[in-house]
Formats: sequence, C-alpha cells, structure tokens
Amino acid sequence: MSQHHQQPVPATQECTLLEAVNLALHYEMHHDESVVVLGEDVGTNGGVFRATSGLKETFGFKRVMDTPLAEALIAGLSVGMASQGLKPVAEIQFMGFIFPAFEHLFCHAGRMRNRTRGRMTCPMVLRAPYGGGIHAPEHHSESTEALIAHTPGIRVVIPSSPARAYGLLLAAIRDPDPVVFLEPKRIYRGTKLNILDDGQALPLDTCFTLRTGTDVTLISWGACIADTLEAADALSEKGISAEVIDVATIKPLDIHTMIMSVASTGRCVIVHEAARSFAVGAEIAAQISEKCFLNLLAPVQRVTGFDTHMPYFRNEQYYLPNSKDIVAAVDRCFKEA
Amino acid sequence: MSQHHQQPVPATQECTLLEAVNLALHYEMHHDESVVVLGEDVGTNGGVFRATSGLKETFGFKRVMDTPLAEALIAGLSVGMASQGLKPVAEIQFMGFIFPAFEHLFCHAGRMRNRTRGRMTCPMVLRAPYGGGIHAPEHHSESTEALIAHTPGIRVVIPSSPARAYGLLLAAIRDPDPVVFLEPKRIYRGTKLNILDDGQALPLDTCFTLRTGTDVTLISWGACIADTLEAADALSEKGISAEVIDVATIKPLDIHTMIMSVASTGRCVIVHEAARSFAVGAEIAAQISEKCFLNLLAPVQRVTGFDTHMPYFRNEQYYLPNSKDIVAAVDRCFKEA
Amino acid sequence: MKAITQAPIEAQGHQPLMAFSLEKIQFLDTDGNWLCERPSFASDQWLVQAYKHMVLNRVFDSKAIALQRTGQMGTYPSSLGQEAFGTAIGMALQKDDVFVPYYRDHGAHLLRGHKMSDLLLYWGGDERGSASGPQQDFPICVPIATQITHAAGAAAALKIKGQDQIALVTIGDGGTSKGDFFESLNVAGAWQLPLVVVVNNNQYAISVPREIQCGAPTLAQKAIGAGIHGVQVDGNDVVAVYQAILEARQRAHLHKGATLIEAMTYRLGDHTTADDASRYRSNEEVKQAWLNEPIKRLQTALHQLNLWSAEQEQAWQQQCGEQVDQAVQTYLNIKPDSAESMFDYLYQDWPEVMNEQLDLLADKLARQQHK
Amino acid sequence: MKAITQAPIEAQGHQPLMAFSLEKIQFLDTDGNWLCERPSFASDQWLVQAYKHMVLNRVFDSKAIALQRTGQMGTYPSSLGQEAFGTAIGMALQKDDVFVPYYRDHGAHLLRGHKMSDLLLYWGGDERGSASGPQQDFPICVPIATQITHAAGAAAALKIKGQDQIALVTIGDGGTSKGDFFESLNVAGAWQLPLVVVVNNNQYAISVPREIQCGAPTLAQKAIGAGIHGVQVDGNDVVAVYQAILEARQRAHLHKGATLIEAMTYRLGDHTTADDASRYRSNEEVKQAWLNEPIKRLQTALHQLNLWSAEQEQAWQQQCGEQVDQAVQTYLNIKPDSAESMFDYLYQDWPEVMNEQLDLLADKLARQQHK
Ligand SMILES: Cc1ncc(C[n+]2csc(CCOP(=O)(O)OP(=O)(O)O)c2C)c(N)n1
Ligand SMILES: Cc1ncc(C[n+]2csc(CCOP(=O)(O)OP(=O)(O)O)c2C)c(N)n1
Ligand SMILES: [Mg+2]
Ligand SMILES: [Mg+2]
Repeated sequence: MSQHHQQPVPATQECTLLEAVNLALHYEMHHDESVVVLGEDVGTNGGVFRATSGLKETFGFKRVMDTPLAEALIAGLSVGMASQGLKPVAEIQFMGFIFPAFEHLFCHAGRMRNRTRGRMTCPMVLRAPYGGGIHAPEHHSESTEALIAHTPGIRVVIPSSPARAYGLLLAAIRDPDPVVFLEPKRIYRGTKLNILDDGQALPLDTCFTLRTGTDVTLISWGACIADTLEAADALSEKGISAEVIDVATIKPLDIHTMIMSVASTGRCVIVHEAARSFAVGAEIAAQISEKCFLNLLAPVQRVTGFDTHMPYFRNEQYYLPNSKDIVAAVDRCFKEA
Repeated sequence: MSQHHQQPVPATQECTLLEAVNLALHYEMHHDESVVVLGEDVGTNGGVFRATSGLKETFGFKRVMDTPLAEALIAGLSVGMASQGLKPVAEIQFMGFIFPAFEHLFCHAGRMRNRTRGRMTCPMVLRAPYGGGIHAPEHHSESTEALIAHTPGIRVVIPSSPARAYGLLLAAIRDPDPVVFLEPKRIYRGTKLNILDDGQALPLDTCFTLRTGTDVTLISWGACIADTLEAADALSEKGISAEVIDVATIKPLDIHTMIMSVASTGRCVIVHEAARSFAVGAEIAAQISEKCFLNLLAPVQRVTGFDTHMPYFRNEQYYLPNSKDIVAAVDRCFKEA
Repeated sequence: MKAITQAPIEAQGHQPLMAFSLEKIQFLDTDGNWLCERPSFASDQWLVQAYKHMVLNRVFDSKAIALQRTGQMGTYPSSLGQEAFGTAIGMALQKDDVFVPYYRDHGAHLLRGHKMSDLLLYWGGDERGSASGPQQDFPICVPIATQITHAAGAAAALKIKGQDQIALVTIGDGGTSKGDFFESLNVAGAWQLPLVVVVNNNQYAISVPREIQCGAPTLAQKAIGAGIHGVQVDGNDVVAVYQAILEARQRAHLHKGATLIEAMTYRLGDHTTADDASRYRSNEEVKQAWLNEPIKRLQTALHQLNLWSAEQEQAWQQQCGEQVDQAVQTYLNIKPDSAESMFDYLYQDWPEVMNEQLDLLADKLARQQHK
Repeated sequence: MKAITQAPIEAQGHQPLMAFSLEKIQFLDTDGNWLCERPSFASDQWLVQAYKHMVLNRVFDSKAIALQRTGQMGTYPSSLGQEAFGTAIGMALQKDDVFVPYYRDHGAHLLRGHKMSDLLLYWGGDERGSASGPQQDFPICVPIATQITHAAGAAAALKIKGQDQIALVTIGDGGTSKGDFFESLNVAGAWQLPLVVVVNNNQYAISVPREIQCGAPTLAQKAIGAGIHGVQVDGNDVVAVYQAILEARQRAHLHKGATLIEAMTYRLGDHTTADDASRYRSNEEVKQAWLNEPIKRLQTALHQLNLWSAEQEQAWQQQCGEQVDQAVQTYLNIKPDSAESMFDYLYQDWPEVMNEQLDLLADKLARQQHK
C-alpha cells in the first residue's frame, strides 16, 4: 500500500470512502514523521473496518499503537502526545463509544491553546465511524455530532465522498488545532471513485455545493448526502430544481454559503440522521431563518431522526431519514409558500 | 432543619434558591425512604454549596453517601441503585465536571427503560450547580445543558426561583425517569422568597410565563432570567411590553407555550449564557421560526455567550449576556420589523 | 541526560511496608483429572448438570452463528470455549441475586431463565429480547465496562436495603483497562459492597492480546489496589469457577466485601461474526488452546466417574439440537415490533409536548407504505 | 439465604500464585533525626537550598491567601504543610523533563521557573498566568486526574521520539479514585512508559477523608494492578521524596517503566479559600498533624548540622517576604487582558466564518462602554 508514495508522480486510485481514509493516513504518515496513529485494534488488525490497514506494517508499532481498551485514555494520551510535538490521529472504534473521551475533548483539547495563550497546542485528530444503517448492534449507530459541535475550540468535520474524505482528513491532520473527524460508515464501502493521491488538502471551513439549483436548497452531510442527492433526482423529475449543499465542516460552520443559496432559492430543507431536537440542524435552521428572513418563501424544514434512540436494527429504517421524507419536506415548502 | 417535617402543618419558609433545594431534599427523603443522596462532599460537608446540608445528620450515612472522587462512578452507581428500586439523587459538584458521567447518562440512564421494554427503569436525578458569574476558577462556570438536552430519554430541568427549585426538584425526584437538574449558582444565594414546604411538585414539561406582554416575547432560563426580567423593566420604561417566559423544562421542550406567545407578540428574543452555536437557543429559534413563520414581524434574535470558553473570571463579564444586550436585541427586532 | 551519567542510585532509606499474595483455584486439570479432593458441592448430579448445560451452550452458540451466516440474525459474539465460565456463574447465582452481564454470557443467561428465543431476538436486533429474565437482572451491556458500575450500584442498593444477596458482574479482559472497572472495584473496597466481579480473561479484546491490555502478570492483582480480595481461577474448570463464586458469596455475607475473580479462558472463535481472528493470531495458538477447552475435560472426568456414556452424549446432543431448533423457530416467527414502539418506552409518561414526533412518524410510515 | 445456612465454604483447590511487597522510604524522622545514612545527593548545600525553598513556598502561600481574603485574588488552594512535596519535585526535575502539575503545586512551579507573579495572575483569573514556564510543561489542571493521561501521552511521546527525559505528574489522594488515574497507570505498565506519578496524599479530598476514597491501606499498592513499581514515602521528608524520584528516573532510564510514588502529607489548611475545614475535621487532628510538618523537621536537621542559624532564618524570612511582595506588586499592576483576547487563542488560524462573533462582541463592548 505504501510503495506508491516512493513514486514521484502521484497515482490515481479507485477508492471507497474507507479506502480514501486509509490512503490519506498512509500519505500523511509517509510525509510527516510526527503523525502517529493510536486506538483499539488499529495495529495488527488494521481497525475493525480496516481504516488503518497496512499502517503498522509500513510505519511500525512505535507509530501505530494498539491501546488498552479505554476511550478516555485514548483522548488523554492524544492530548499529551500533541502537547509534545506529535500529531496523533486517534480512532474511537464507534461514535457510540466516544463519551468517555468527552472530558478530554471539552476540558482540554479544545482549551489548551487558549488556556496557555498559545504556549501549548493540541494538533490532534479523533476519528470515529458514525451513523446508523448498517444493521449493527446497539450503540453502533450513534450520530451525536451536535455535542461536539457545541464544544468551543474543536473542529468537526464529516466527509461524504472518497475525495472529500481524503482531502479533509489530510487537512484535519495538518490543522494545528483539534479536529473530530466523523466517517459515515453507511457509505464506507459505497461507490469507488477516482482519487489523485497527491496530498492535496481541502479547506476546513467551507461547504461543498454538490449540485446547483434554483427552487430549494437541500442541506445535509455524511451518509444522508446520498439520500439527499436521490431526493434531488426525484425532485428534478417533478420539475423542481434543488441545490444540494454538503456542509462537511460542521464546526466552524460556513453559514454564508448556505445563506447565499437560500437567499436565492427561498426554500430550505435540512437533512440529518441525528435525533431531531438540539441537533446541528437546529443551528442551521435558526441562522437561516434569521438571516434569510426576508427571502424565505416557506419555513425551513428539517428531516431528521426522532428524539429517541436509534431502534435496534430490525426497525432502524423507521428512524433513518430517506429520500421520500426529503421530497415530502420539499413539498411542504411549496405548499406553505 | 428536619424537625419541621414532623409537624402536620406545612411551614412557610423564607428561602434562597439554594435553601429551597435543600428543603426539597429534606422533604422527599423524609417522605420516601427510597430516596438516597450521593456525591462528592455531600455528607459531612453538606456539599460545597451546602445544598445537602443537614441530610447526613438527619437520614444517616446509609442514605447520604460521600463517594470516591469519580463522576463516571457517581452516575453509574446511580443507574445501578435506580435499577433496584432506590431513587438516587446524585450531585455532580460543578457542571464542568459532568463529562465523565456522560457515558452513563447517554448509554444507560436514558435507555434502560426502552432497552428492556419497561422491565428495568432508571428513576434517578443528577443535580449540578451550573453557569458562570461567580468569579470561580476555570471549569466552574460551564453551561452545557444543550449536550444533555440532545440525549433521548432524559429530562433536563433548570429552576430560576426558590419556588420553582423546590417544586421542580420534588417533581424530578418523583419522576420515574432520569432527570438532570441544573441549578444556576449565580442566583443560588439571591433574594429570599417565601416557600410553602408542602411537598407540592410542579409539572416537568411546562414553561412558566413570568410576565405577560404584547410586543415581544423574551425566552430564557436559569440565572439569565434575572437579566431578562431586568431587561423587561427597562423595555417597559421605553414603552415596550415584553412577555417573559422561563423555559424551566428544557427537555422535553414545551414549545407550544412559546409559540402561542410569539404568535401574539410577533417578536422573540432568546437569552442563554451557553456558547451561542448548537445550543438550546438554536432549537427554540428553529422551531419558533418554523411555526410562527407567518406571525413573525422580525427574525428571532439570540442573546448568548460566545463560541468560546468562558474567560477566566477577570473577563467573564465580557462573555455573559446582560440586560443591555437583551434590550439591544429587542431594539433590533423593532428596527428590522 | 545528567542522571544517566550518575552512578546508579542506591535504594537507600527503604523499609518494608506491606506484603500481598494471590492464589489460584483449580480442581480439574486439562485431562480431566482431579488435582485435589472433589468439593462437596460437586455431587454426581451437579457435575452432570454442569456438563449438560455446557453442551447446550455450545450447541446454541453454533446455531446462532449459523443464523448470522445465513442472514437470519445480526452480529453475534460466540462463547465458544468459554462454556465453563457461563455455566458456573449461572449455577452459582441464586434466584434473588442481581446478575449484571456483558454480551458474551449466553451460558449464564440461559440458566437465569432467559428464554433462548429471546436471546436470539436480542441478537436479531429487537429490543424485546431484553424484556424477559429476572426483574432485577440487567440487560446485556455493550459499552465495555459500564456494567460494572451498575453492579456496584446494585450491590450498594442491596446493602442499603439490608438484603443478603450479591450482585455478580461479568467483564472481559479488555474491560479491565477501562476506568469504570477500577472505579467500581475501588468503591466496592471503600464501601465493602457485596459485589462479585468475574473476569472472562479470554486472552483477547477483539485483536488486542492480553499483554497489551496490561503489563501486570495477572488481572486478579488489580484487586489489591482497591483493597478487595482477588483470586485467579482456571476458567475452563467449571468446578473451580463455582468454588470461587461460593467463596466470594461467603465473603460478601461476612461483610468482608467484594471479590475479583479472574477466570482464565480462551476465546476459541472469532470476536464476533463480524471479526476474522486469523488476521491477528496463529492457527497453531488456537490449536493449542483447544487442548484446554472446558467440555472435553469435564466429559473425561464424568467418564472416569462412570457418570456419562457415549449413548447419553448422543441423546443429549440430539436433545440440545431439538431445543435450540425449537427456539429458532419461535424466534423466526416473531414479527418485528411496530415502528411506534420506539416511543413506547422512552418515558413512562408520554410527554404531550412530544406529540409532534408521533405525527412525523405517522407521516413517514404513510410514505413508506405507499411505495 | 441458602448460602448462609450452609457450612462455611472451605478454601479448597487453592494454590499460591504470586506475591508482592511494598516499601516505604524515609530519611528524616519527625524530630529531624536521620533514620539512616544521609544520601549522597543531600549535600549541605542541597539541604539548605531545599529548606530555603520550602520557606519561600510557605511565605508565598500565606500572602496568596491574604490576597484572596482582601478581594485581590480569586479562590486559592493553599499548599501549607506540603512544601516538602513540591520542593523535592521541583529540585528533582531536570530542565527538559515534562512536568504535568495539578493545582496545589506552587512549590514545584516556582522551581520550574514560573514567575511568581504569573502564579498570582492565574489565581487572579487571568489566562496569561499560564503563558510562562517551560514550553513542554503543562498548565495547571483543574479537572481532577485528567492530567495524568496527558502525562502518559507526553511520556509516550518521549519514548516514541527516543528522548531520555521523564514525564512527572502530580495528583491528589482524591484523584487516585478516578478512572484516568488507573487507565494511565495501566497503559504506563503495558507500554513501559517513562512516567513518574507522585501522589500528594494529604489525607483529604475537600471534606472526604482518605479512607472513604479507598479501602486499601496504601495508595502505593495501586501500582501492583498496573504492573508498575509502587512505593510510599514520607511526604514531609524532602530527602525521601527526592530519593524516590531519583529512583523512579533511573527505573525509567533502564526501560523498566513507570513508578507510582505515594507521598504521605497532610493538608494543614483549608482545601481552598472557599472551604471551611472545621466542618469536617477536628482541631485536635490538625494540631497533631502540625507536629509532622516538613519545615520544622528540616530546620532541626539543619541546626544539628550547623547549617542554619536563627539569624539566617530571620534574614531569609525577610528576603522571602520582599520577593513575594515584589511579585504581588507586579501582579497587581497587570491590567486585565482585552475582551477580544477570548478569541485570540481559540484557533491558530481564525476561521473567517466566525467573524459574526467578533461583531457581536464589538456591539456588546460598545454598550458596556456607553453606560
Ligand atoms: C466503550 C467501548 N469501547 C469499544 C467497544 C467496541 N468493542 C466491543 S467488544 C470489544 C473488545 C472487548 O474485549 P474484552 O473486554 O476482552 O471482552 P471479550 O469480547 O473478549 O469477551 C471492543 C473494543 C465497546 N463495545 N465499548
Ligand atoms: C473531575 C473533577 N471533579 C470534581 C472536582 C472538584 N474538586 C476540586 S478539588 C477536589 C478534591 C481533590 O482532592 P485531592 O485529589 O485529594 O487533591 P487535594 O485538593 O487534596 O490536593 C474536588 C472534588 C474537580 N476539580 N474535578
Ligand atoms: Mg477478551
Ligand atoms: Mg487530597
């Protein structure tokens, strides 16, 4: 997997999102000696999803560390390593197990620079597969990005395609501040797309407009982007032209791109699979409602998970938003206009 | 402190909010043997703020337990006790130290009933002083109620007066589901008010309209209620009639009361001291913007803390919302209308 | 570095302060021979019962894996090779004890009276799988080590209420690295709780081998720092595990507090059906481990005692197969719960203010039905 | 309960498995007598330096409390009676070591080169108080025990980078109950980290006495479960604490990994200026503890060695007073930082998308200025 990094000409690779994560890790560990990887099962096993596959073989156990089973420790070790000039990329095996890491994220990672007036910094990345829809057991389907987004000093990034996974992960590792990088596992092994393995990073506070449109703005991120694009297709058959924005960088939030879009379309539907209330969708809806007050032709709609736990997998389809739900929300925008 | 419970006639007491918490704890421990109190320094010391003062002397160390210093443990012990028919009321010494308790809140307290289809329940209360403005050291000023509000299966309650502290805490303890009860320490020792110690609980999903008005709806909770009422006074001098709503029960959210109010006033300002983005204010603003779409005369305004950490106390006044900020937001509502 | 060039520091000013020791319990060796006298609880009947349950556990296990492989169930964590552990626990628990399991406790679960079909239902992705079983027992716990603080809380509740039962909690070797494990042991020591912690040290936490979890030679010695009793047992010896729990119960009753039991086992299968153990351990190692497995050992012991014959074995295997097949049928016939059930147990009293959620769900269902 | 009516369970099937022992280090008894030979590092000059710093620490402490009492500083945690602890650490640390303090380490902080006025600034509610000091040292840590995982991470970084320094972390007795403590000791054992953990066992965590934190007789024995070395020292004996750290450093250099040092001290003052210790402990107990305090003991030893006179004492007290007064003046002259500073160090690169926040702050400031 790593030999190609020796080559002067960057290779193009057909990648799933998962492979793109792996490619970015290989690239950056190859080019920056201070990057280290740690977490549960990230070494010999290459991660339970294989995101870190091949790293230990290539970079050795000193830079690819299987940790004891303790998420608070994984986060705290990362803070400690980052303070001493390393760039730890830690994995939390599933987002449902991130809670023990929270004290270190909220109380330290996000504060170290501010607390020391820049003397000590915390350039760490915490990666975690997130979201539902893969028929996994309880606690393996969480999408609690809102909790982290509310945390000052931390960036929250969620890719929705192989190329964005590659470019955003590189940016996250290179960023001098802590980044929580959430990987939508429902689309981990989706369509393979071409990626140029050239080490080019993407910006960390810019939405991606995936499709332009004139009648309604659909805003989403992560795995729901797939459903949103599907809905945009369905809408276009109905003669409705939908603009689709992938938020991608949840915090800080590039609300300007979204406002510009809604100012021109006049309608907005926000899609996420996290529980509806007090989620990221609320912030976006609040800001768009405020800042597009005079442009909005209909109230901003949210298509979301419910204010309950993701049901066990036999019933998870009743919880997850789908393209029909999105189309219905757009219909409401037109009815109420 | 406890003798009066022997008396048949409920006594009226002059109480601060802090004393009201203490009174409610005494009342309920006296009337319900299954109520137990646990936490750091809650026993002999009566809590660092004295909220549990007198309990150990009255009810003994079996029901008032000083725990080892471990917040995950405090939450986990509470889940375990609640499962066996006790009603634990646990204290987290400051909200800034609640993070280790989070895994138990999110993964267990809020799920136990659902997970077992009602076989096992979790009637626990987690109390914590919260919010800034008392010139305390770092980590002693947090208001991260949004994180908990996003958590399914948990109730979040915040009193803003002695009477509501008394009635809501009784309700929280009696509720068959987990409640996080946040006590605004900035007003812990504020004005003493009369409380009838009659064991009367208040509802757990109803806002309190503290003042009726016609021109603008001011929505807040916790210590900011004081600033909000102050702003309402200032506004009334300017001839603006403000309705003031104390949300009090953050989750589940009584949005109806708020919508009814804004539908009639046409203007809305939400006030909280938590960091602005992805906070409780966003959810309220999103819902009001959606549901009062045709009634709103101006965009919903939020007056909040900033998206940064509460500065150390020398500068905390630059972070905390005050009545001038609220008045200015109301002014914006009128300008933009 | 200055310190390196210095002469080695002498250990001056030292005085002895404390000494500690650990024991190991074992009755049956890997060949099924008794290493010491058969304890009084281990009657003929007891041994046969234990054996039969271990076999049932294994038959259940392989059927569950087959269900997953054929798309009829979800991810499943096999208890292959750890049947003595679950069986001893299930047999040692009394009706009113509080059992706080983790996810690899099928053997114990079945003995606690959980319906076999409900276990399948749980792993089939249906919450109703956790609705049965003793009222006070905890449901299966997925977030590693969290269950142990619940068990400590349950033990504290027993003590507060003046009840004589114990809370018994299971946990994996990986789980012993997480803060909850230590915090719970620690409070159990400080509060002298009637808590019994049984570690299924099956040598791996997914791919992470035991020696990466912890630099100490045993996990049992983690008891020392908490001031509670620790002991290691041969976890493939059902008699030893049972004995250790009996002693722990007695310790709890005498108000000497909690016990940590490290049961030495080996996870003969993959971590779960989603895992491929050949990525991180050798066939040779697994082959060696099969020589230690608990069923063969007890079978030999029973043969030597003339308590079990080839015919009995065949009949029992068949009976187990039938019992499991019946449970599978029951399981497969259970229709999924309603969509609305996701709200039915969220709060005991449905908050009216949440009605919008029901409306949203109704709309969604209407759309899903009209394809 | 069935089990109770049974005859007591015999401890059958037991075999010895492991044995462990703990030592205690002490050189000076409470009366300042040498219990054994004076170690070679403890030269005349070293002893005087240690003594002088302990006195400075105490003078600083009482001034800080006075500042708080007069409204010129915020809540402050006194290190009264724990001066040997901080002084030994500060003297034993080398320039490039990583020091990871908690909040009661004023003595060590001053020796690490933190400006005294910056310490006051920190406790006066100003972030700039943590901007000075060695680049690699951590700022004061308030969330209990979290610092120890950072120290483990820093130690891992040293090891990864092949550097020979140690990471030294301090923690209170209360802190040893929190998961982070154990998780860090555990990884230090598994990874053989150059980590030195020094527990300031001052007998209280606010009001909670040591025996409620943990049922074990010592905190040093918590090392055993992690497979690292543990030792107890008389924390009021500056020579003993220093010796323990020297040995720990050597252990780290020989790649034998981490050390847990439990230093026995007593918190003679309130927990902080916000606390009233008389609510939870007797005057008698505190009076007894004063007999053990570290400064008097070393002073006696110095007297006996003819290294210190009453005149020197008086002169040094005065010099300390002047140094502290000067620091107080510097501190009091530092104007509060700008309001905007709350954003200056949030991210290294200010995200343009957050400009609204600056506008909101500017508006707010404008309002605050126009009263
Ligand atoms: C808090 C948490 N982190 C991570 C996981 C993912 N995970 C599931 S099982 C497992 C390994 C557990 O190993 P061990 O405790 O030894 O138990 P075993 O499965 O071997 O019986 C991990 C890391 C989890 N369930 N919970
Ligand atoms: C995680 C966390 N919980 C609670 C607190 C509040 N608190 C501050 S100091 C303290 C007691 C600490 O005692 P100990 O560890 O013995 O240190 P000491 O103050 O005695 O030096 C507590 C509970 C905190 N700072 N952090
Ligand atoms: Mg294991
Ligand atoms: Mg202490």
